[in-house]
Amino acid sequence: MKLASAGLLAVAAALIASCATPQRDYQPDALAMMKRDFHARGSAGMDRLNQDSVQAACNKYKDEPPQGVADKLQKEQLAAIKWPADGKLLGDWKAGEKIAQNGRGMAWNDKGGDGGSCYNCHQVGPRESSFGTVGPSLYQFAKKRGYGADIQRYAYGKIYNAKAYNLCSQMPRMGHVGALTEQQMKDLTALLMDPASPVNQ
Amino acid sequence: MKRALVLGTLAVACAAAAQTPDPTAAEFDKFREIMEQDNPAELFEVKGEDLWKTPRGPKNASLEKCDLGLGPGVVKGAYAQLPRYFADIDRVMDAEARIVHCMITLQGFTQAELAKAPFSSLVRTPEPVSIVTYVAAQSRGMKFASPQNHVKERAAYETGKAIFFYRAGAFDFSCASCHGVDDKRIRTQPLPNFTKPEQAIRAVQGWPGYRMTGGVMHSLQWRLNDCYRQQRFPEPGYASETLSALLTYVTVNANGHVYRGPGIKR
Amino acid sequence: MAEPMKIRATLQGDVADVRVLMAHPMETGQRKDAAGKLVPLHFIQTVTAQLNGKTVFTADVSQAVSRNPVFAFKVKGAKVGDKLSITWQDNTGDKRTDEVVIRAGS
Amino acid sequence: MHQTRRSVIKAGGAAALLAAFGGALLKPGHTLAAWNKGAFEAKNIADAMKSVGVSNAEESKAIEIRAPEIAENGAVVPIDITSNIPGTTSISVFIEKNPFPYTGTFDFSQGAVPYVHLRVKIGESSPVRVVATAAGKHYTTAKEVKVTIGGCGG
Repeated sequence: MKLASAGLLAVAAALIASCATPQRDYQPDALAMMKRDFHARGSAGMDRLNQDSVQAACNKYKDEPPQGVADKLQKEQLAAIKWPADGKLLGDWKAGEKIAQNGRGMAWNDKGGDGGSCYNCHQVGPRESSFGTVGPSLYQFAKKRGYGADIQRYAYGKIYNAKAYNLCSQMPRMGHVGALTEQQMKDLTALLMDPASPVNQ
Repeated sequence: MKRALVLGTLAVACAAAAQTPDPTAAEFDKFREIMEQDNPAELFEVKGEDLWKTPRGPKNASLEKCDLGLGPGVVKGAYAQLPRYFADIDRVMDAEARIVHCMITLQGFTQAELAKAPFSSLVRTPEPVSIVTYVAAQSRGMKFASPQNHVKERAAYETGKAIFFYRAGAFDFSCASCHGVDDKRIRTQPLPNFTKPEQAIRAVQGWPGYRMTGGVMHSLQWRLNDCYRQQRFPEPGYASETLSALLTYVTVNANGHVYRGPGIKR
Repeated sequence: MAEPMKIRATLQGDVADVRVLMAHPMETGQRKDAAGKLVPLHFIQTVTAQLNGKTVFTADVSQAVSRNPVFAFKVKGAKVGDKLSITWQDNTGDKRTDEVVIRAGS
Repeated sequence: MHQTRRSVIKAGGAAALLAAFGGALLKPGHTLAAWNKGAFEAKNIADAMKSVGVSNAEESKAIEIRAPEIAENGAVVPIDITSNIPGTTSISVFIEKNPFPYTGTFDFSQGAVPYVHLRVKIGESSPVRVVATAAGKHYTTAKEVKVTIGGCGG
């Protein structure tokens, strides 16, 4: 009797445990469904549904990867950044402002890279009031952080590949995926770093 | 250029507005309400009712035998209880997917022709868009109650959730990149957090919607399609199971909230 | 062909509250189509409202009126059951008339 | 709105009916010829007002304009206009910065109250000027509407 009830209890406990444990992972179902239902359009091929190593880690760990995983992948991303051969990181901030304003690029009807979409998510220059708040304000970026070479390098690198600094950042990897050219990234870096840029007034 | 000038003059006012409760948004809401009183969406509602009741297509049949989930021909309240599972096709369908299904099975249209140009333009409003506007209007004032009884309805919710959080594409975005956190905005557009019930209603409220930009009627199928364009993904199939799953996820999250009928959008 | 208007005419006290939705593209002549060609001017120019056959309200408007126009006006001294007809005519000569009966307001 | 559904659906019949004696019905009000082409094609507000026959309009607080301070979308800007000037027979609307400022004139007779609601396209931030006419005299006021998304791009 005792044994039987103990057995029942064990079964009950197992049942409760199975209810309490997280449900099965639906991500493979989701991906299979999307691969069946989506089609390539314009510049956006079906390969865009595939996860690269960074996306896979962020999906797997719900944007909170363990330190070891994050460190390893960030190092890889950082190593893949192509720094300008001429060593110069600052372009023309005026051109940078235009790129920051432009939200086009990499969508179906876009030929390729075009704009940086910066204002979609960030406050940048003081004159544009229509700015997003998904990312932090970049107003007075260098005024607050300093104009030194290390900050310049960080700004350029962050634009090139935000994931090299914060693995599951919501910011696109503009240089890594070819959404912006080297010159465009230099211009954006100037927008953030040039003492004459309105950003630093 | 003009825009830049205008924005320049607004900068001071809006910079202040960004910190405090947004008076611009309040002003938008006030006049949005006025515009909802006389919403051109109603023109499409009338058109949709006519399309529902008129025999059409190769089979010269009306849609009055279409089962939107509450029995053949029952339109009242059906929209608020979609997406749901349909045994006849063994899948969960959202309102427009179901209407398309009925147009195929009852009227003899083909999926290919309906999916060819499924979204409104300045010169053309596809028939399913008007029909879904009519159907949606018949749930005005009712609470969303997308069911989670059938095993496939629960699976659609979970799959939809996984789709919602799936990051990929050129910009590493998922739906959650924009709609997974509180109190953010893109440019000046507020971004509701669809993972929370009280905000998820904003994913479905006002749709189908008359869009002031262009003055065209759009449904949720269009809205989700445009999300994926901006997400830099490939294109989701029109009336596909993926979109039904996503709509299941957001609608179930919004269950219990009152649907106000076809709306007006920026 | 011109599509039906949607007219709501309800009595509040002795004032009829009339609200009209019209299906019309209201093309400004400045918009380009998908092929890059200018879409010609196409807009409602006049609106006439008659209560029991007598003109009560007219509008002469430009292409600056929004696509799918909305107009509202009020007529004092109207009664439930009065006939209200509204006619619009556009710059191409196309026109449309719809008629409703004034209803009691809620 | 719902109670009028039936009438709308039946409107096909009504249209046919009107085709028979539509000309007669149109006559008491406006005809196409009455549409003031000169005024509508004027490119600035001064010329437009002159063409409409408005001069020496007196500033008046008895005209109320209800419109958004900032329009969400310049393609559809709702405007409510009420004239509290006794004997007002018409209201004209001018959007100063639009390519063609003269937007329309609304005439009231046989009990119609000098009130109108309309929705307009505004290309860039602009004063919306309203002129009310009562006993042959003109009264005016204006309200600034700011636009961040212009309404003329299509």
